[in-house]
Amino acid sequence: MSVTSLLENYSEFRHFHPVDDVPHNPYKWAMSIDLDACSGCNACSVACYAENNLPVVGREGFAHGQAMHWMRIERYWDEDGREFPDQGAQFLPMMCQQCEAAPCETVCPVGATNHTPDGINSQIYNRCIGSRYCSANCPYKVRYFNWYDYPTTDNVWPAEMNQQLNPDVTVRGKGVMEKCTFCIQRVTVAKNNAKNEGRLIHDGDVQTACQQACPTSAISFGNLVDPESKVYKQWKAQQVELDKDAQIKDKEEGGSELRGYRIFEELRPYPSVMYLERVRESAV
Amino acid sequence: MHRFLRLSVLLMGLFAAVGSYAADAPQSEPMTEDDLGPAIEQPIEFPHVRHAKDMQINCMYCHTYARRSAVAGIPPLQKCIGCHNWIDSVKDKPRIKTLFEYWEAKKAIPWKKVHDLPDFVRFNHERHIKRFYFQLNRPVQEVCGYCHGDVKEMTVARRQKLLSMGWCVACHQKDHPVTAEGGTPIGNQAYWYGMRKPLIDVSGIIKAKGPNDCSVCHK
Amino acid sequence: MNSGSIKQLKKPLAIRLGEQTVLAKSLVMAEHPFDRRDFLKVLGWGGAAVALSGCGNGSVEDGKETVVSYVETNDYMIPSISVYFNSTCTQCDAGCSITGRIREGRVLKLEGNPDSTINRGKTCGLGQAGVQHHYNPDRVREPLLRTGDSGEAITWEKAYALIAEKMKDVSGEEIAFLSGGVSGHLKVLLGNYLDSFRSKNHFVYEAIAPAVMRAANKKSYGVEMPRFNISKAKVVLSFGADFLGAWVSPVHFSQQYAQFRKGDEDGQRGVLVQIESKMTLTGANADRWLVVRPGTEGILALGIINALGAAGLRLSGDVAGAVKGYDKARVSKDTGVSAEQIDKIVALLKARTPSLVLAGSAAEGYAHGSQNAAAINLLNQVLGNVGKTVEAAEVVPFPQMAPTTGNTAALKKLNDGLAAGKYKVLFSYAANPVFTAPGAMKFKDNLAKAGFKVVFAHYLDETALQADLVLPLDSALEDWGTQVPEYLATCAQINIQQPLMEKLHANTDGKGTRGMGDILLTLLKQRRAEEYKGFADYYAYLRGALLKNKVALGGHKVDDDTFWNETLSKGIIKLEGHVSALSSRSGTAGLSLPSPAAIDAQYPLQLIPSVNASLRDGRHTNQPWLQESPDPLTTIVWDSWVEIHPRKAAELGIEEGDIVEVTGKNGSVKVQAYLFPGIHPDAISIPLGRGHEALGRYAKGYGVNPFQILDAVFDKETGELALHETRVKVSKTGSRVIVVKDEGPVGGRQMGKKIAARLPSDKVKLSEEI
Amino acid sequence: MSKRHLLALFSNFDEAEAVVQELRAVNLKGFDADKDMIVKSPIEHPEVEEFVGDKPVYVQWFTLVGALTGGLLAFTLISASQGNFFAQLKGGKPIVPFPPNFVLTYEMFILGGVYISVLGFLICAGLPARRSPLYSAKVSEDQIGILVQADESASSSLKSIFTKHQALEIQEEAGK
Amino acid sequence: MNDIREDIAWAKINKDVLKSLENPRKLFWVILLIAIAAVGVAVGCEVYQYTVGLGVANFSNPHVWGLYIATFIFWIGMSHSGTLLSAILHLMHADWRKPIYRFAEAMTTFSLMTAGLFVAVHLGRVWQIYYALPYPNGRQVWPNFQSPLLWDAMAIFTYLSSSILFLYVGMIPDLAICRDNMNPGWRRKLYTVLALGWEGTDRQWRNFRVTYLTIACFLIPLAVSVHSIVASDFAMSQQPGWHITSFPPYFVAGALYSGCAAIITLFIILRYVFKFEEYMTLPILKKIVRLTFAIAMVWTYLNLIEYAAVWYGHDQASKDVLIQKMVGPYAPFWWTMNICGSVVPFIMFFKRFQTHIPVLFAVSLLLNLGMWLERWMIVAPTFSHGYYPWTWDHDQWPSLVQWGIVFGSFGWFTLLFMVFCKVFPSVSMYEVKEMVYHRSQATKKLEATGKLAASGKGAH
Repeated sequence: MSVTSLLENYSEFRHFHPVDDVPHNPYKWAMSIDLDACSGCNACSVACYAENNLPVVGREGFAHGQAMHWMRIERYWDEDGREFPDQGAQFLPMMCQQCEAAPCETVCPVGATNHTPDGINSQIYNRCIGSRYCSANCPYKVRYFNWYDYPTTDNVWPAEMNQQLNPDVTVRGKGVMEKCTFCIQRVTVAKNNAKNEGRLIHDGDVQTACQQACPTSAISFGNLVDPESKVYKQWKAQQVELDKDAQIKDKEEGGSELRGYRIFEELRPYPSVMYLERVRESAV
Repeated sequence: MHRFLRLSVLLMGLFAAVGSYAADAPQSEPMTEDDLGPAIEQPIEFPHVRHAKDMQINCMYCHTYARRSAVAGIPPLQKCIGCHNWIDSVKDKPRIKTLFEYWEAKKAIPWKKVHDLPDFVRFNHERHIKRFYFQLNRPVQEVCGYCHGDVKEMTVARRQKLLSMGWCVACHQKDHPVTAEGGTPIGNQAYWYGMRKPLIDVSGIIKAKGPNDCSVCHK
Repeated sequence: MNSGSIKQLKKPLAIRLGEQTVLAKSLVMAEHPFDRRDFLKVLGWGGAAVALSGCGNGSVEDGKETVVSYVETNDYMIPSISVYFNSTCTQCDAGCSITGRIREGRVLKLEGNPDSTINRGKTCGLGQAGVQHHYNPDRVREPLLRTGDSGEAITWEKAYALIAEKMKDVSGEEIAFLSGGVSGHLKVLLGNYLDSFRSKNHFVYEAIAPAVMRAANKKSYGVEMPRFNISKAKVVLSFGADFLGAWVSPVHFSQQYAQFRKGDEDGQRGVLVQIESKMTLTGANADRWLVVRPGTEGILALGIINALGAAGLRLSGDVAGAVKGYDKARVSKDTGVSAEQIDKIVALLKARTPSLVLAGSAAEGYAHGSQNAAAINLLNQVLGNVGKTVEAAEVVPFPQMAPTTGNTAALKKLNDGLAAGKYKVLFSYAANPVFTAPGAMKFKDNLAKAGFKVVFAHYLDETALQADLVLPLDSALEDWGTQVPEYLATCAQINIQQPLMEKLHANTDGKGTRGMGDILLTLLKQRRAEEYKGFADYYAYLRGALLKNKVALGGHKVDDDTFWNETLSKGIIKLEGHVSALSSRSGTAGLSLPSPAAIDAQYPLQLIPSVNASLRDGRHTNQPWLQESPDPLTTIVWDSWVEIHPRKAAELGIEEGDIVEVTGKNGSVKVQAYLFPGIHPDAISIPLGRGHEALGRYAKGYGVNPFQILDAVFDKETGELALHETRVKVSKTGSRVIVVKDEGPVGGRQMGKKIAARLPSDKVKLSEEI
Repeated sequence: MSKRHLLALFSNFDEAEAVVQELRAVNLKGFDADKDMIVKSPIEHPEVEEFVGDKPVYVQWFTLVGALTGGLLAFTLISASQGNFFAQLKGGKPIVPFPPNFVLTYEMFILGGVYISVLGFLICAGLPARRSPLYSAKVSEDQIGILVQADESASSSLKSIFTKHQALEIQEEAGK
Repeated sequence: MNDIREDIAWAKINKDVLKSLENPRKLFWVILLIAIAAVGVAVGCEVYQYTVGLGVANFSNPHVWGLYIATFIFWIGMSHSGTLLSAILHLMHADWRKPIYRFAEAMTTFSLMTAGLFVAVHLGRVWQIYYALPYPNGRQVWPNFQSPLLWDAMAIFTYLSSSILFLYVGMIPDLAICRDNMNPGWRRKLYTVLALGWEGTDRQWRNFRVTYLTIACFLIPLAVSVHSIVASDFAMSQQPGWHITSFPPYFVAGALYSGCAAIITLFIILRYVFKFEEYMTLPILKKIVRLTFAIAMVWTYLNLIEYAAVWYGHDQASKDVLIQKMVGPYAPFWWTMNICGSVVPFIMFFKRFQTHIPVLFAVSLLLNLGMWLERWMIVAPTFSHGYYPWTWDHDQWPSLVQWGIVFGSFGWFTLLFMVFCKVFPSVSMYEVKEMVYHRSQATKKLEATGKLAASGKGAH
């Protein structure tokens, strides 16, 4: 009885997270990306295409802004008006930030996107009716909509290429929103194995496709509530916390020695991806 | 005046009834528990009744992948032959003859899927077998029967359960014991799914619901 | 459910596969050598793809799909659980070891093999796209014979017979075998085949190989390919070496780069200074990117040496002599790099040791490329880096398997031979010269003069279209092989290439694809039947050959099967290689750098054909992931572009998206303009790899091919094609397009938002980070 | 004792009012002005209610009940469904968040109010109704009709009242 | 400039209005055919879009909404006029509403029906639209009640059904008139059924009055809530240019504004087509025009205050969006919108034009254009200039498919409205009777007290 259930669990249902003591137990998946290591080589992006059955939209589709790259590498130039970019460019891998207070989740009329108990912003493709409200409300614009029926569109997956598709990931038809899932299929498998062995997932048991490919190991992925995990340590060392909306170092005079920040923290979506600022040599 | 008041009370009652029905409907059992799927023609009319009932062969003897993989699997032809090579008494039966024809041609048998969930559903046999067979020590035919019905009474298997989402969910929201006497706890049950407290009943048995998070079953 | 996907990729993989997988099979293998491929059979477990049903609710549909189970199987082949096999990536020559994820007999994804010293579990985008090479719908599936203008599918038997017939009375002089870089047993077989005709005409051609550098290194250090320890260096001064993008072994260097940045040992972050005329991916990651007038890299190197001397570094007499006259004023004038900047670099090089100076293809693509490389290497020597950050690499102790590295000088030789009509039979493997040869060489016309042209091809590329006989090859994921990478990271190794799945285009009715090794073996049997009759196929040959050297390969304690299966499961044979010492003499001999040429009034701009990390020389352009993977610097996809510096563009009145005509002495191309700040204003750049007229549906008709308009200028010393030596002019055609790219109209500016943030290095303490 | 219907038509409200006043005052057997008299008019004329006599309207009770149940239903339904098995975390908000539920409660409050009001209107106004035995299309045009039912015996007195006030037309139900 | 004659015969009212239900003129068929053709275009576009995918509408990934949502809001806004005229003015006893409220209510209903279609047109998987409905189902899942879209759906459903009920209840006496005057045939049967046996008895009128008043009372907060909920689709989001506190009142004002403008348009058309000059008189038009002008000023104020608040506030992202609206690719539309919405209404300021039909017709169309652009300018610029600069796109010019469906929606509305006008009386007969009756009563009273000369004519 749902009314009974409501009454029984009322206090739980009125709980807020992530302000709660332990936001997710025992898992909260998070990332940290070292922009100083990222070389912008695009390997992560291609790996994501391979892992997650992303369609190739072709020249026309790309021209219309309909590309489906869950992971996109952005390249920024300095804006100080130099004639040559003699400090190089800055690369930023951008994918779904798996916000704790995700603006996309509340607005979906059918609840196709929810927060899982382990802190991933899940996208249930079959539930999606394509209102695209989530994308409209995403500050990072990392949600991608299937404008066409790519699986049946010519040359996206001709018969042979069909065989490459990952059976653990649904092939999305037209009219469905999709986005980076932190390779939830890999997490699920790792969880299954861990359960079989009567333990929790250890750090390193699960790697996302982008992390696995990244030649400079700029991407770390792991469990934020596991004190043994690299991600936990990195977040802690950088004093980045899930429910903060600014970095202490930004408030200090002259900056500090910390590099961690999250994009658009001030909007308070509490993203789960921490970026480490790129470093520029001051001697040259 | 009283007439209208009576009418109002009646209306309110009606609304309350409709409301609580609607609110509770998702928690109730689906309407048809037994939904017999279509009869399916298989290349060989496999007699489950002979194997599972008469011979008392464990389901997982043939469907051996069930306890370690997401799919239960059809046994390789090799396995059928492995036994039937030694059972001379039935060798001239037409079904067995067909079986050997496939074997000799080294051709796989094109079985038809009987319990065919949509592609976007992730159902893991292993987890369910682990939970109910190994952990709770339920009999194997009962455990498989939760979803597959009473296969041991069938010749060609036929879908007996609804296998709709609501049907799955109805079971996931039941409180199942976490351990049974003699059963071994699987994993570190340090956490509970879906914002629900574990339930400890009078006899001290801890009970928990199935996971309720969409991405557990939807890929 | 790919149970254990990640767990198995870690350490237990080899053990698991070694003990259970392959060992279990080995019992049968002796009798049925083909069984190895049997269990890679595609299992029809439902549909190949999982689909979100287009309409409806996706209800339970019984009896529609078929489940095909194995006839026979091994215990470890469990439906819905992935198995992993190691093999070698052949997308480029770096020789990364890969682990293929296989489910129900289909290879789904390639990951890096963590045991490989080269890539240590990592891959690049190009490597990831390897599956698209395998599953490519445009692969050739049957031998094709030209009859007049059209082709006809024939059987392999017929094809072999035809070759035998054509080869019957040709002399070794009349045979030419063109190939890309080859190594391992394939090289051995190929050599033996040519040997059977006493032919020496093996032309090893790679369009964008670092051949000038090899020659320069040989001169400076005594070895062609030393090991560059980027991670140990505190300063890397790179003259156009795109080691993060497309240079030599990018995945390996990327890892080194990450360590170099973190300062793994002392927490001191390495500084990267990149000197080039057109920004490469590496340049974009540099702390200081210095734009230099095209071709003056050598002058700058000598100028730095001079300045180092002036700053107190002791220079030997000949070095001091060589750099005399390269004072800052002159160097600054010649190269466009300010004196102040040179001082900064000198100070940096002096303050932080060891450093590493790299000479890349951008510095070498000139008629004086060898000189430039020598000057840059000299800087390394002067700084005392040789032996520290430039080390001798280990060499695989099997010289017959050592890589035959490709170059462009070979193409010139072949082209000259073809022009002279010397060759009656031409074989071409892993090369596409019709596409990659400079237009000025007229290769296509010369090719027609060859009597009989056999092309071993995956796709009908431009060269295959000119062939008389096209023999379809297995993809790298279906074929057997061994490879020895040219650049060896920490130890000598032989890479094993093994099938990750059953052949996609099966050998039925004499059609289908075959492995290059198998083909060569068959051809060899036509010549030396006796010698090779013991080998049923290339697999047997390979197994035999490796087992013969079991002891040398480190398998002295185990029996043959165990050794073989372990080798397969590891995918790599690590060896004790021998190391030859680097020579320490400074290579000042013959060092003479020309002054920068005056600007040609007719063709004022230098054309830099840039090498894109994912498309390289264009052989992989038909892999749609690569086409759709944006160029890191411009974010352009599916098309070519010409990079022009905004200042130059303003002079010429060009805006982004203008279609401009780039005209050189040898033709012109029409291509969209992209204003790019990271290029010398006197240079323009067009990426290589696009502009195919054939190859397949994803490649044909996208972009332009700058190879077409290259002048046939060669390096004076090595005879290598000077890729950067073409001068062009640019004119507007009047038409415009919207450039198809990922970046928005604000062109990669952050608009005051904190998106990609950065800090100066004195504000961070990397040593305290995790 | 059979009752008979009479319908008289008048051209204006003043005369109709006079008739009604008279009918309420008259004491006829088998005729109760409160029950047996119906005034039909082409327009809504609040004065009619006054002179016809105190007849309360109950529609507003329906409205109240409808609106309250609507709101209540919405809130329970929504909260219960949010707290049912599919309790899913969304956007860092509680599973049963109040503001959105209040919005929907408000809408359902109105929906219930409007629906039940209309239902109440139909019930209270006796609609849909069968046509009364005597009806003239003139009533929907411009005349005021007064329909009475009374014992046969009273019909002549009624008629006389009507004629006295210049009834334009008097219709009489045919006797049985 | 004559107002309705107080001594007009009630029978004539019936006759005149019922005449509008007679067989239509040729012009009617011509317009109807054009409307059907427009609907045909939209259906064609929709079928194409349904089969191929939403890509044919030329959306891009950050720019996921376009004309569909803009036009959706436009039609929702349009619907507010009916409520304004019927409910608000009813409560205020403004009797001049009586000849015109019927078609205004019909407009409400039909524009809501049109708006509802856009929800479906806009969806990526419209065949799964039932996922968004709250009903107990076999999947045992409920929609997400936290989504403003669901509030929208709920509000629109409530509004639509309440409006239909309001329209219908208010029409029952007229349906009885139709029933009484129709020759036997399908129409008579229809009216007989719909009139529910209405006879105008005192009991019926008594309950009718209360019910009508009650629904009117409910409709006013409902109408306000509907458009503020539509506003909260935007205001509840986090996007720059949308996350603005003044959006709900701004939307409501905009809604009333566009509704009034549409009423002027339809007033003029109906007056001309059905020769309703005697009922839809110029003084009434003048009142609507003055009301429209007042609302235009309210809207202008809220519009300016929105800009001012954004400008004055510290949110750079919102400011950027505003600047981009002024000077970016959408600038022509944005400026047109502001001119149409805030400058053009000043024409109505001049007394001379307040009853000048051709001018007013043009003005009302311009106002509607302005209001339609307003919605587009709310939706589109935020997408092309959101928080994340990397995804700022070039203006996503809607494809012909989008234009076709938007165009067709006007045809659909016209079609519904024209059919309505031919089937149901578009002027409320009984209320006009009431109006002239009460006016004449008042005049009589004034005459009796001798105050007529002092107060001028008219008792309203």
